[in-house]
Amino acid sequence: MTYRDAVREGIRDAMRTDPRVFLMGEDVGRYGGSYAVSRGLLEEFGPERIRDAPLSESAFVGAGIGAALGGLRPIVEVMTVNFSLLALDQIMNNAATLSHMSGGQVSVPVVIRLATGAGRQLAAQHSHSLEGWYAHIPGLRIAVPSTIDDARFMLAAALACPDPVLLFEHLYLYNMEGDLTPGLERVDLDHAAIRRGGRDVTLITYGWSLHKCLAAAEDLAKEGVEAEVLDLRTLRPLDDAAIMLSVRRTRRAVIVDEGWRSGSLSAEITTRIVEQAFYDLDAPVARVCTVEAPVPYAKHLEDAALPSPARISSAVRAVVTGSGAH
Amino acid sequence: MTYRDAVREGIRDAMRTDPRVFLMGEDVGRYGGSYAVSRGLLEEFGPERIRDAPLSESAFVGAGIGAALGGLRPIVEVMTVNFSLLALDQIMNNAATLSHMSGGQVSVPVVIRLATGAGRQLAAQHSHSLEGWYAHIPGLRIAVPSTIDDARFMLAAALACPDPVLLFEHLYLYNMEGDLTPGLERVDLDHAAIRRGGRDVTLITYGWSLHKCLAAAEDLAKEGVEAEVLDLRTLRPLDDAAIMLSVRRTRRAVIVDEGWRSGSLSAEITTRIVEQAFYDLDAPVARVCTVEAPVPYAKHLEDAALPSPARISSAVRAVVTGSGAH
Amino acid sequence: MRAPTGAPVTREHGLELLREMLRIRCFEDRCYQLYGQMKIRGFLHLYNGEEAVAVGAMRALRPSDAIVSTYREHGHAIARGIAMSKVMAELYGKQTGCSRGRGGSMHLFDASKRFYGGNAIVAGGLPIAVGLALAQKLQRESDISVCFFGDGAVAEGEFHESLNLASLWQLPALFLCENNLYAMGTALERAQSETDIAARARAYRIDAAAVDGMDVFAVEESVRGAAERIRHSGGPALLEMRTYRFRAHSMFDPQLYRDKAEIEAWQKKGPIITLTTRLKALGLMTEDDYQRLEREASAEVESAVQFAESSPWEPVEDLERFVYAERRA
Amino acid sequence: MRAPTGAPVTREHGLELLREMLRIRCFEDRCYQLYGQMKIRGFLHLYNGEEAVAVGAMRALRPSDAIVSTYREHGHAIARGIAMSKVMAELYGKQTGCSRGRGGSMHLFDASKRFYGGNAIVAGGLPIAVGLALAQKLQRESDISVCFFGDGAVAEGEFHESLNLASLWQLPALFLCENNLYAMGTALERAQSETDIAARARAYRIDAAAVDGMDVFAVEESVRGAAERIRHSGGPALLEMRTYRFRAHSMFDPQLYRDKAEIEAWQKKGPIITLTTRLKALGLMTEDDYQRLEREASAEVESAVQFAESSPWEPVEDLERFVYAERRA
Ligand SMILES: Cc1ncc(C[n+]2csc(CCOP(=O)(O)OP(=O)(O)O)c2C)c(N)n1
Ligand SMILES: Cc1ncc(C[n+]2csc(CCOP(=O)(O)OP(=O)(O)O)c2C)c(N)n1
Ligand SMILES: [Mg+2]
Ligand SMILES: [Mg+2]
Repeated sequence: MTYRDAVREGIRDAMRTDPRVFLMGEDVGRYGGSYAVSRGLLEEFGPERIRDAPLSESAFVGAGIGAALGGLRPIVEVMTVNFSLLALDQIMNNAATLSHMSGGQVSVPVVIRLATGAGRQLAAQHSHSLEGWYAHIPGLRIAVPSTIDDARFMLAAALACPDPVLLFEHLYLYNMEGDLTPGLERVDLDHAAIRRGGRDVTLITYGWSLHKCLAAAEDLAKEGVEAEVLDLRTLRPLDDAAIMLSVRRTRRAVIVDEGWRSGSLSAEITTRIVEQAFYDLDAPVARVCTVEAPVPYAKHLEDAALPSPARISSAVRAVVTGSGAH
Repeated sequence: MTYRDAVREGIRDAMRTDPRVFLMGEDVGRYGGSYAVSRGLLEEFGPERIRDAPLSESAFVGAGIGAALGGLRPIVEVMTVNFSLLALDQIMNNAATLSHMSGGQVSVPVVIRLATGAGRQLAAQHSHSLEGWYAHIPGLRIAVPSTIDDARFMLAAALACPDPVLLFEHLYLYNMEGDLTPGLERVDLDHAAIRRGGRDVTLITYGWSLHKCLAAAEDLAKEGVEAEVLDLRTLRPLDDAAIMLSVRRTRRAVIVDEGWRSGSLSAEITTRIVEQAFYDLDAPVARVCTVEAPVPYAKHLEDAALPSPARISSAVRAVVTGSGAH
Repeated sequence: MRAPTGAPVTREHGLELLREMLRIRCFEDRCYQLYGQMKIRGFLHLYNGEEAVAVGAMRALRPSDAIVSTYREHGHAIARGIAMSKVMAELYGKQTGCSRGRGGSMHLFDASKRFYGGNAIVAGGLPIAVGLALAQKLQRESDISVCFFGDGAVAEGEFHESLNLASLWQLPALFLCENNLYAMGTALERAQSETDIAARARAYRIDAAAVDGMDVFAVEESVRGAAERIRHSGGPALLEMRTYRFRAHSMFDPQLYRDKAEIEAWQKKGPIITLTTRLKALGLMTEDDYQRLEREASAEVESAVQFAESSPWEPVEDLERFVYAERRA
Repeated sequence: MRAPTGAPVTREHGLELLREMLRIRCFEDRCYQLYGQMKIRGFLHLYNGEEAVAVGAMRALRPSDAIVSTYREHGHAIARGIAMSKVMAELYGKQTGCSRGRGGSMHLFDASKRFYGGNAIVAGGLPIAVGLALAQKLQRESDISVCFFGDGAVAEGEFHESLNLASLWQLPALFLCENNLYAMGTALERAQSETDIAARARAYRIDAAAVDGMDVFAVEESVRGAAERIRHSGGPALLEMRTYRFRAHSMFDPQLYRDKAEIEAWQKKGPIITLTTRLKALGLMTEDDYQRLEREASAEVESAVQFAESSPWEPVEDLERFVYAERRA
């Protein structure tokens, strides 16, 4: 199955088992979802529960928050993270604050799904990777399914959570093929996962970059460098324990994320490693991020802007050999 | 003069010397500005150039961008950063991208002024400190006047810059009294400034926190700890050279900012220090930030949430003595 | 939609409405003093002059209806039945406050009363109310959602998006605009290209009417009528309550934008004074009755102050509680 | 506002309009092929069916007027006079593209033509156009700002805020809505509580009319009239151009939401076919003329393709150029 199928199965499953769940967003119904995730669901569940919304990001995200307050379990699809900027007031000032500001009287069990990321030549306004940026906001939970298993089961975990959860689906992953782990029935929103073991360096990442890191790790293995690859899975809260455990063992870390370098999640992770494992480090932490420019359309420019297995490998080499050039 | 007077003088000066300059925002005219910054300007310049805008943050910020494209030099006042969330699409997708996306054909010389910060018991929705968060966005320049001199002259530097500049004025500073440096006629947007010399540790900060750091440094001096205090002034681009120069000398750094800890500017600065001066450090970099909760109303809770001289001093002590407890 | 104002008045009904308005007025005046004494801090937006809207509206609604309000919401909270003591304790920032001291004046909450908060972002509550109404519709409830907002909010994009959604989806939402003619210092006609707010709502095919927001009976009747129609038809409505705030926008407002004569003219039309005059003229109330109601209100406010004064602070260690919910749903 | 359609037609005028529409049609059809050949990537939104709007409008405007457009803007750019070769090179991502390869299909720019870009955020261009109009007003220019946007944009908050500002401040802005009945897969009546877009504009006291967007003369006349009134009065106007897109929303759209019959019915009303028929019927044009125009358009497109093919790439080292302006203002 594809990642897309897995997400769809997750939605279908939630809709079938809990009548409080509904899906709302632009073109989720008749169009079938702009990335075809929800195709077929309108026929199965009808227009009340597969609810096409007009172009009104702020209102329908806010309506998701309100519906959650009112006892439902909305899945709000913001077509892509780029358009979520129009709904940021609702997300930061309402979803993230209502529980605390009310002294715990209410909670906001809304799940917001957003396609994220670059790599499809969609240019500056359609290529943001803002999941790490959203992870700055207390009151939100940020999760990123990067595997077929997580694509399939993270939604259920998010819906079971009383807090607002933002699920970021990288648009490059929708076509990724893979098999579900047999027998798997649920995943959590709390733990990072080691996707490849290694002793020489820890590659810390999530999303599409996970797959770039795995590719880089294969290449590095041929050179005798064994990279451990840690998939963060949730960006808020971060699983510090898993990060430190791995870094203390490998004594070196390279962080890979698709956010613009300055102020990206990689900076937060670097800082936590410095705060919690400074004396265990054999080299400065390195990071591979997106170049600090609006993402350009032309393929060669876009490729140069984004993290790639080659850039990851060379950052690892620099950290491992201590050459410092990365 | 107060910081407020200094900002007003800066606006008045710009309006007098350049007919392309105008001020636009909610209640900048008849009301005199919600923090009384623009009081009196309507009478001097009239309603065309001191332009009261309806509650429509997205449209009037976007109109500022458009007016800049059209040859004017708008100063857009977003009453507080909290409301700028409603204009984020215009800021990130237009102001920050148009120059690059057009291949350099256009530039967007708009200046957006925003009151920022907590400390006045305004609770969760009115107490954001998002300047560090905005500094993630390529294409923007982020500047923070923290002194009377900068309050007076930074606006002129921002207006002379062809790029979009966001100026963050901490609401706690408006009543601060001080004198202009005699003879000073301009400041730049490029360099950090050492506001107090010291050899034992570098306190890196900006905004209201600058004054907290100076207070902490006085206390620490009594204990024999000489803290250098670096005022960043611009958060994007960061003046790496000034940061590293100071940190290489003191070999220790504590970063103080009012953003929520995770993903705050302090993380980016820590990371740059690690990247550029790792082997010069005698201790892990420490940081003092806002506790990760929506800012609460009650004074004792709000005080506990924000950086304070006491929290800063104790972080410095931990870094200097290597006790690690901070 | 028509707003009847000629309903027959009974003593009981009249006194009840007056009592509620006096409770709010007295509360607000005390808040004003307490702000001067620095017992209350932050932004404080008083409701003086607009009491008829909260009191008339809440009386016409069911306890199970959902309410979303603004930062100028003391009146709404009190009229909704949230104990004054809990509201006052909130303004003090105490643990016993209706938001445990975290919200303050702009963020009063009471989930048990389905009072979903003061929202301090202008127009920010409208989408929330639309969502509450959507939940009611999908759960086939007969409750409605009511959203209070000011004339200033009408210019915001969220007003437009919310009205369109509510109408398109035929949601049981009542939009209650408190048109007090100013958004901070900006007069309606300097903010809106079309100042007839009810007409604006009709552009979304929403049933709408303007109501004399100084007449508590008119408010009550119009809200009752609108709520009934909404419950019956499922679709939304908007009521524009024409009112006026007697005090400054907040505690930091020198009111350069309006003159005393205008304020005084409106004060003569105030909801408390007109109702008092009317009840007396109809022989339904004596000056003694009025004095008694005022005394009772004042006593209630004083005991709320006592409660707030003597209440404990939330422990600092609990600062991060409730950022995330404490139990799993 | 009335949109006259009965203006007398001359051969020259008719052929000129037809030529422009054919240039766009031919360009778009070639883009479609090139996408299949993977020469063009990213999102590609073709303008087939809507050519009369761009051609009629641009002809009625001055070169010094400012234009803001959407992601479906090839037609606007070409009709505005941006060389096809530069547009095609942009779609190839080449250095010679009108945005130096950084913008692609959704972000065509030409500052010299006052073409301020395709904007890919629905409704995102509206505030920009308001600002351009504000600059014109404050600089006492007689130019106007024109903003193209789709029917989908009408639901966005920025539409509301922008129309209100333009009307309130009486800015020289022309809002040109291309109502092609769908926003992606969402039909107008499933997105808007009031589907009469011109009526929506009137709720802001903006002069507005609906126009047959398939009739290039009607478009030209109505835009000319509106532009003149705007230049004269200073205040804004809105024109709702009723049109239809013949192709899918973008390259990834199986069009589950509409059926073939509907598309075919609209194709018969297409702007090129109706103008061709009309000119021939009036004896103003022969089939030979038509063939010649098509050949010329096709040749121009081919040479644009050649230009794009043979153009250099922007050096990778220049990736970060223009993030900030290169000279100080
Ligand atoms: C989005 C947003 N912008 C600006 C403000 C600052 N502000 C607070 S109240 C107010 C005026 C609102 O006026 P109105 O909606 O008429 O309500 P009123 O205060 O008259 O009750 C403004 C501008 C805000 N809170 N939210
Ligand atoms: C704010 C925003 N939300 C969603 C999208 C995704 N999107 C792109 S085009 C489109 C439909 C727009 O329809 P309309 O305005 O009618 O223009 P048309 O494509 O019909 O020309 C949508 C939903 C977007 N680009 N921007
Ligand atoms: Mg008002
Ligand atoms: Mg359309």
